[in-house]
Order: sequence, then C-alpha cells, then structure tokens
Amino acid sequence: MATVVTPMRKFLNDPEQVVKESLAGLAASQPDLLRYEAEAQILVRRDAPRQGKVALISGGGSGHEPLHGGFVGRGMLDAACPGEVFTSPVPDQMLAATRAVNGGAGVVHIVKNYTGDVLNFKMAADEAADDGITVESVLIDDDVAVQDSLYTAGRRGVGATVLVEKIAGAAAERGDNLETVAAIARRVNERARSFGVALSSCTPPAGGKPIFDLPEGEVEMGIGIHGEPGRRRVPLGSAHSVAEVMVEAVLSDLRAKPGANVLAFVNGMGGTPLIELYLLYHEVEGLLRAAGLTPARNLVGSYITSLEMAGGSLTVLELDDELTALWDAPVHTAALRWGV
Amino acid sequence: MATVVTPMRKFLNDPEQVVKESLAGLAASQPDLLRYEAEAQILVRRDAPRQGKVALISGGGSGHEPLHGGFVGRGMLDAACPGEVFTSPVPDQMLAATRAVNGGAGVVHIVKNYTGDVLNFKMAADEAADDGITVESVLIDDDVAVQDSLYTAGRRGVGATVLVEKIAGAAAERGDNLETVAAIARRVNERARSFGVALSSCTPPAGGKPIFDLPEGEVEMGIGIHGEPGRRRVPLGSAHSVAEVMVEAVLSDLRAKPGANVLAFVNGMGGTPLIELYLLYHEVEGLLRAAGLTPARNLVGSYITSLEMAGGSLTVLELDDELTALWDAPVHTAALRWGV
Amino acid sequence: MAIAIAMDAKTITVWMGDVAASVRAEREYLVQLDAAIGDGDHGINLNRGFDAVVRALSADEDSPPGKLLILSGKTLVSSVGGASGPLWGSALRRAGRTLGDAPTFDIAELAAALDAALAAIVDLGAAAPGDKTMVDAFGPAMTALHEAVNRGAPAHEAMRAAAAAAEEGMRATIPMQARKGRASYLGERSIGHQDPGATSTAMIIRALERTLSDSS
Amino acid sequence: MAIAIAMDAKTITVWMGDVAASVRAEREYLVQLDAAIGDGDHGINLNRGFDAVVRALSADEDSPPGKLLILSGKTLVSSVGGASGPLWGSALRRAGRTLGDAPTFDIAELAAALDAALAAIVDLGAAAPGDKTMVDAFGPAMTALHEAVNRGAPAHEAMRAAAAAAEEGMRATIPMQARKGRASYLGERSIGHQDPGATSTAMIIRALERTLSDSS
Ligand SMILES: Nc1ncnc2c1ncn2[C@@H]1O[C@H](COP(=O)(O)OP(=O)(O)O)[C@@H](O)[C@H]1O
Ligand SMILES: Nc1ncnc2c1ncn2[C@@H]1O[C@H](COP(=O)(O)OP(=O)(O)O)[C@@H](O)[C@H]1O
Ligand SMILES: [Mg+2]
Ligand SMILES: [Mg+2]
Ligand SMILES: [Mg+2]
Ligand SMILES: [Mg+2]
Repeated sequence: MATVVTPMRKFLNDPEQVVKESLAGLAASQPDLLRYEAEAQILVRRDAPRQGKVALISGGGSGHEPLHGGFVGRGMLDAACPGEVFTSPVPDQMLAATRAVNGGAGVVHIVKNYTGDVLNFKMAADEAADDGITVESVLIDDDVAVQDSLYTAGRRGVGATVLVEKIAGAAAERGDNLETVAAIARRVNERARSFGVALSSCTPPAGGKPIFDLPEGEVEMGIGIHGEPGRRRVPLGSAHSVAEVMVEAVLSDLRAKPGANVLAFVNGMGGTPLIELYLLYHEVEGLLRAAGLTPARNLVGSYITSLEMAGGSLTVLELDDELTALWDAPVHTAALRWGV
Repeated sequence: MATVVTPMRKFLNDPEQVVKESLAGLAASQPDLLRYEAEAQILVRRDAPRQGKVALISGGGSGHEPLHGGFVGRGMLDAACPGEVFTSPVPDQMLAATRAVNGGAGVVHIVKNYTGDVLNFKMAADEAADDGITVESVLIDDDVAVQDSLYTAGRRGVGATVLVEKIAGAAAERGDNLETVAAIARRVNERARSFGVALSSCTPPAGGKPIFDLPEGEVEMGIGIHGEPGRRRVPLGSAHSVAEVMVEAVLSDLRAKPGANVLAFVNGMGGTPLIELYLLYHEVEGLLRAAGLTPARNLVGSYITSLEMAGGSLTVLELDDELTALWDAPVHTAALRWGV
Repeated sequence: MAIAIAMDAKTITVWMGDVAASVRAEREYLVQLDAAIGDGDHGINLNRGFDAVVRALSADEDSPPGKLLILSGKTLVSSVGGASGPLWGSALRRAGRTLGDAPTFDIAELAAALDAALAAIVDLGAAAPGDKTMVDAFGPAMTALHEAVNRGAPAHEAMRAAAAAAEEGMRATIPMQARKGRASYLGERSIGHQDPGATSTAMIIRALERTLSDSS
Repeated sequence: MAIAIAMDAKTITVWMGDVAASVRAEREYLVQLDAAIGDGDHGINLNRGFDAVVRALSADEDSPPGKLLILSGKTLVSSVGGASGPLWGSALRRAGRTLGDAPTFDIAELAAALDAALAAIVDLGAAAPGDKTMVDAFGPAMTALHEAVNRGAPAHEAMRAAAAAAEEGMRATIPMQARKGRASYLGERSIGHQDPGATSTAMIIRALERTLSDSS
C-alpha cells in the first residue's frame, strides 16, 4: 500500500492569520450569539458579563473546532480563548476573558490537561486573583490512552471537555454558585473516559507538513488532539474491531455501575464524514449494550477535532439524574443547540 | 467479525453494508426522532403519517450525509430514501416512503436533478398515483457550474436542496396545502444558486479507489456532489481568490435585487474542517457585502457532502419575508435544530 | 449450415446468467469508465442488478420467456438505481410484453422485442444518437440485426452482426461529447472517454449472441 | 588573553537579537524535532516569541539589563503560549529580578541570574534531570559555568564551557524516555528523539556565549 502524504488541501490565506480569520468568520456568522475581541483574541458571549451568574471560560490551541469558540453562548461557555494552531493561548487572553465575563459570582477556568495549557491558565488565574476575581480551575484529563503516572504529564483532556462545558454551563445557567459549578464540572470529568484513533495525519498550516506519516491501512491508536503520535500503530481492522478496542479501553478504566445509564459521544477528528461516524456509533451502541450499559444519551459528530485528521474518538460518561437533566437543559451555541 | 485490512482511511466493515449500517447508527442515535425501516431501506419520521399534513420526502445516493436522513424530523422531511453510495435509490424505496408518510394531504417529492434520481422518482410517482396518492415532484437544479442547455442533463441539484427541505418543511408544518408547499419549494430553488470546489478526491467504499486524481496544489472547480470531475482544474489559490470565484459564479447567475437580503450557505464537502469553513465564510461574507447584498441569514457547516472529500460549496438564496420566516421556524432533525 | 432452433424460456435464463457473469467479470472496468466521466458506480450497479435477476429467475421455473423478461426488468428497476436501472429495467419489461405469453419465439419476434426495448430507453431517457449513451451501442445493433434478419441470416449469425455493431457503436462513443447523463456535466472533458453504459450494453448484446450460438 | 569587559544592557539586547536570529534560522529543525515527539510547533512558538522580544527591546532605550530581561520574559509569556512560553518567560523574568537595577553585571552575577532562571523553570514545570526536557540542557550548562567561574575563567571562556555542556546535555536527551510535557504521552516511543526544548535551550545559551565572545 503506497504511503499517501497529506498535502495542504486547505482553504487558506496567510498561514499566520488562519486563527484570526477563522474567528472573525465564526463571529460574523453568529452576531447575536457572540462577539470577537480581536485585540485580545477572545470570543465573548454577546450578553457578557451577566451579573450574578458564575461564568465559564475555556481555551486551548486552535485546530479543534468547534471547540471552544463554537460552544460560547447560552447554557455553555461565556468566553473562549483560542491560541495559535495546537498551541495553548497566552495568559493575557485568559485574563482578558476572565475580566470580560466576570459577573461577580466567580469564574470557572476549564483547562485541558496539557503542560502548556496548565501553565498559561495558572499564570492568568494568579493575575485574576490580583484583580480580586475568584477563579476555580477545573482540570480535564479523560484520555485513557495515557497512563496517569509519575512518568507522564498525566492524562490528556479530550472529549470530556465538550461534556463538561455543556453540563457545567447548564449548572451556571440555572444559578448554581461557583463551588457547585466547579464540583459538577469535576464530577463530569471524573465519570468520563475517552480513547481516540487516527486514520490519517493532519497538517498544521504554519508547518505545512503532515505532523506524522501514517501509511494507508494502518491506524494510530490512542492519539490526542494535537496530532501527537499515539501509543501504538496497528493494521486498520474493521470498524467493529476498532470499536471493540475503543469500548474496551474506555469501559475497563471507567468501571461504570452495571446497568448504568451512559452518554456515548462518538466524535470525528475533522476529516471523517458523518456516514462513518454513524456506522461507528452503530458498533459502539451495540457493544455498550452488550456490556450491560444503557446509552441513554448520545452525541455523534465532529466536536473536538485535529484539523482535517481522519479518525475518531469515543467518550463515555456515566450519567446520574442531575447530569442527565443538565445535559438536556437548553443550550444555544454555534455548534450545540437544543431546547431554544 | 474478521479483522480485514482496508486500504481506505475509513471506519468500515463490509463495503456492501456501509449504507445499511450507517442508517442503523443514525436511527439508534435518534430514537425519538425517526425510525429505520430496514426492509424498505428508508428513514421515516417517528410520528408519521401525520393526518392532514402535507408530507415531504427526498432521497438520493448515499455519501452526502447528513443529507437526507439527517434532515428527517419536525419542520423538515417526513422520510428519506438513501440509495447506495452515489447511486440514486430505487423506486420501491420512494414508493414505500410515500405510502408511509402520506397523511391524506399529498406528498412532495424533492428530487435533485440527476438522470438517475429523476427516472427512479418518476417511476415511484407513477406507482403512487395508482394508489391514489397525490404526488408533487419538485426538481432541484441550483448548480451554476453546469450550463442548463440542450447539451447537458441540466443543472445538478446541490446545496439548495438543504434550504428547500428546511423551508418547504416549515411551510408543511404550518399547514400549507400541497400546491403551496410545492410552490414555496420551487421558489427557493428558483432563487438559489450554488458553486462547489474540490481540494481532494473521495473514495467510494465499494470501489476502493479515489474517483479522480487531484494533484496537491490543484483545485477542481465546479464539482457536483458525486465526485464527478468539475468543469476545469486550476492551481489552488488563496481562500480569498477561491471565494471570489464562487461568489462571482453564483451572483452573476442569481442576479439578486440590489441590497437584497440573502442566506449565505458555506458548505463543507466532508473532509474540510470547521476552522477552514469559518475562514471561507469570512471571505464570502465580505464579498457579498461588497456586492451590495446583506447576508441576513447564514449556514456554515458540512450538510451536503461527498464522502470524505476536501472542499466546499457556496449557496446563496435571495430571501423575502416569507422565506426568512420559514427559515427561522422551529426545526428538529439530527443535523439542523433550533427553536425547539 | 447450422439449424436455427426455436428460442424459449431457457434462452432468457441462459442469456441473463451470461450477462450477470460478464458484468461481474468486467465490474472494475465499468467502474473505471464511469469514474472517468461519471461517478464510478456503473459496474457495481449492474453487478448488483443482474445478480438479483439471476436469483429471481432461478425462483421461476415455468413462466414463458416474455414473463421472464418482465420479471428481469422489474428486478433491475428494484435493485439497480442510478440511471441504468430504470433504463434497462424498462427496456426488458417492454421487450417481455412484446413477446407476450408465447412459449417460444423466433429471431423476427426477438428483433421486435429488442426494438421495443430500445424504444423504452429512448422514451424514458430521451437520448438521441450521438449523445454518448447506451443508445449509441443499442441503435447500431438493431440496424445490423434487422439487416441480417431481412437477408434471412440464421438467428445466431444475425445476432453476431448485432453484437459486432454494438461494439463498434460502443467504441464510437469515445470521441463524442456527452449530452445526457452525468457525463454531460463535464462538457468537452467528456470527449476521449468510452461511455460506460454503451459498454455494458454491448456486453449485454454480446451475451445474447453467445446464448444463441451455443443453442444452435 | 582577552580582557573581560563588564556586561550591560547592550549585552541583553545583542543576546536576544542573536537568539531571535538563530531560532528563526533553525525554526524548521525545531518544528521537525517537536513533530516527532510533540505537536510540531516549538520552532514556530519561539520564533514568534523572540521576534516579539526584539521588537519590545527596540522600544526600550535606557533601562538597565535586569529590567530588559524582565521585559523579555514578560514578552515571551505574552506571545509564545505552549509550555515553552511560561517556562522561558518566567526564567528570564526571574533572572532579571536577580540582576536588579544595576547598569552592569559581571560573570558571577550573570551566573547567579541564570541559576535563578533555571530555578524558575523547575519551580513551574517540576521537571527533574533525565525527564527529557530543557532542564537537561540548562542544568549541565550551569554546572559547567560555575566550575569555570570558580577557576577564574574569563566570562566568554566560562560561557563557552556552559554552551558546550548544554549541547552535550541536549544530545543526551536522545536516549531518554520523556516524563514531562507532550512527549511523555508517547511512553517508550519518545526514546531515540532529541528533545526540542533542550535543543532550543542549547541554542539560547550558545547565543549568549557568542554575545560575550564578540564583546570581549
Ligand atoms: N438519458 C439517458 N438516456 C440513455 N442512457 C443514459 C441516459 N443517461 C445516462 N445514460 C446511461 O447511463 C450510464 C450511467 O449509468 P450508471 O452509472 O449506472 O448511473 P448513474 O449515472 O446514475 O451513476 C451512462 O454511461 C449512459 O450510457
Ligand atoms: N514540565 C516541563 N518542564 C520543563 N520543560 C518542559 C516541561 N514540559 C515541556 N517542556 C519543554 O517544552 C518543550 C515543548 O515546548 P513547545 O513545543 O513550545 O510547547 P508545547 O509542548 O505546549 O507545544 C519540550 O521539548 C520540553 O523541553
Ligand atoms: Mg503546542
Ligand atoms: Mg450513480
Ligand atoms: Mg454512475
Ligand atoms: Mg510543541
């Protein structure tokens, strides 16, 4: 099988401007929902700050769209801080966002567990404290492909981030206080596990070259969302066999109660179309039921991506009544919308 | 299931089963919205038939997801008939769907203008007439890349299909009669134009090979949605220059009233991520305003695709107050949802 | 000289079996032809369709040839999709109706049935000669068939002339610019490629020629 | 033997200018190293950051060297992002605070400032020697620097020893398995690749050595 090197098949102007131009486009398409503060490079909910409401912000490298900007709006994030492609944002962005959304009830920082994100958010939180703004940082680390040990930077934050932003956002919207919103966010992270696979590499615009070479017919198992190579490379099997690996990896680590209701999130990495994601969901749903779990809720689509990478990830969240109600609560963002 | 090594970068089991398995997955993920009638291979709105409501069905080859199955639900389609990948469905499917959704007020067939779709829908409509079901067929042909002349099969139906299904679906939902719903559908098609470009080819699962070869750095201008080669191939320029070609092609043919409100639909072909689609929308929005039009509504995302093809299309619909109100009306489907 | 024997239901089942086999054998080739100027599914479509026809016929022992052709046509319509399904499906149905309930048919009746098949394709698809479609293989085949029948050639000889003409017509589609079907979207870029539908049509007629030759 | 002259604000601006130039020159190389075990942005991050530092310094004529280092560090924090931004940003800030407001500094004071820089990186990133990070280049450099200073070597000679040790430490990261940062996700697959951060760190120290040599 010939190795196909992914070329730059992109809608692109100046690679240095891709993030700014894309943010401007998102803002232009959602004028009622959010505003783009170009100077600070942040997306802010149109009606922020909302007095008395706990505010949620998140951020990270770009290239994962719709994460995070597509989740700014009612019932989810109050602001998003997009860094350069695959590079965490700088503290100035998180600080500007924290100030822009603070309604006096405190601000939750949803931080995916990557060294860069953690360090930059930490610096911003320290400075926000100097302003007298109370910040609760919630670390997302749901990726079972990484061993959580002294020998790694800890688990990466991946698919659970979307679920945390939705569910904690609903808690803030209904008026929960800072501690409660943060606690719910941590509970979602606590009860969620993810595992991702790549069927192709991806090409950061500024670099112009695929971040790794993946021959056709091979699959990279246990990838993150930054084109980091995974933990091992194996021949690509059937969707059923890939789903078996994903479900096994996630469930063996999640250890959900027998018969528990779960939310099954089948996510595309950016270059994999819906026809395949639904096919994959068909396999996942069957395997979850076979494992004695009930997929009471699901999300199928490309919500946390790696540019145009072909591949997908599975996130399973063990639900309880409160998390289910908060998931069902109305949300109105560019990428997730229901009930309103 | 045996672990087969596939040369394709796809989540796939038996290539002959991809459509059925994907439909089963969509149905499993949306149990409240629709049911999958595997025997007839159709997706039917859960609460169909709705007595007294004009019903809408559409169909076509698969590989364009979320079209059409993702648009079955409240305020849009009553049923979808998915054929094999890139192959129009057979009359049996359209007939079964027509019977399943007929609520006594007649059925609208939304037919994209491809010889195969037209012939198969025509045979189904004839048979439905034998059953005494009144069918109005609406032909969608918005693709300006094809000259509408005696020397072609006529313009292809592309992006406008999504807008017709949403807007005519809203008309049916509010209780309009068969003639009115069909007339509104035709008005949308009449006032919409589209143009698409491919940055890569795509690989039908059963064929296993890319449908055409597109070297890096080249773009296929004026493609359809079946991986048909376009009308010409040129070096890939900036997103701005591609947007200029798309907007020029669409507007010169649409001839909208100066200052008119338009709906700008920037669509991804399946393998192009949102970061690029928003960047492209940024260009398109500026060019439309520069042309003296007002992008009063927009839709940005991958809604009518060609498997994993990288690329995009622009559809511009000239709005009037009624079409705008019908676009804004509540819709609840797997792929489009708002107001409910 | 060979003694032309009367044709019957067996002729239809053998013919359809031969078509299914040759379409399966040429599936990739037809896909490549369609990928060049269409959407790359023609070989897959017909393979699916004629396999279904063979299954349907094997379940029908004792119907007359006309009924078997109608069954074959309906099966194609219900299993192929695309442009070629309704076109060849209607063609075989129309041919079957022309043969009626007679247990056998001679070469003149076969020619009349094939005339009806071609007419069905033209009625439905409105293709004219030179539009780069299956009609450009089917049309010349019928002209040659009638010429041979009129000069009293035996069935298999007449059909051999028809098959040769179909293949000539098939090759003649290469320089044509498509005016019907998907290939027409390509405009001048459709020139230089052989039409997949004309190709499969020539295969279908060649299969009939083999059927008659073997039974004579 | 060369006469070691006192170092001042000029030393900082020249050093940062040299770092910006060498990072720009090695941008692709650093990207490749990071693509192998990280996410391929290290060269782009530092290029963006040190270009910003040069712009910031050019707007500041008359601050003492300590203030210029603080400005450089703040600029890195505000422009780089990723892991390396806060790490090198805090390092330069801490080094600047150590130099205070003095208009000049000697090699002993420079060594103390660099000690503070390394301490800032360790405080923030908690990396231990052998974790396959920038610390594995910075640590050995400081050991060598102190050894040379203690034996009374002139500034540029001492710094040459530090730069050589940094490059040795950089190469020594190749067989290491990463325990910090993105590369740690790869587990054993991180073995056999040179750490990008250790590589850029060796470049930063080599740039300082050039700065001192040219000014001596
Ligand atoms: N209007 C028409 N009349 C006659 N034959 C046609 C017409 N349109 C298409 N065809 C034939 O159908 C063939 C394509 O069939 P197929 O690929 O199975 O369907 P589709 O084009 O829908 O994918 C063409 O090669 C052509 O010969
Ligand atoms: N905890 C840490 N302590 C010290 N250095 C670190 C740490 N984590 C990462 N690094 C350094 O940062 C480098 C990567 O920097 P960079 O690529 O710019 O950031 P990112 O990893 O966020 O993309 C690594 O090569 C490593 O030397
Ligand atoms: Mg990075
Ligand atoms: Mg087709
Ligand atoms: Mg075809
Ligand atoms: Mg990096």
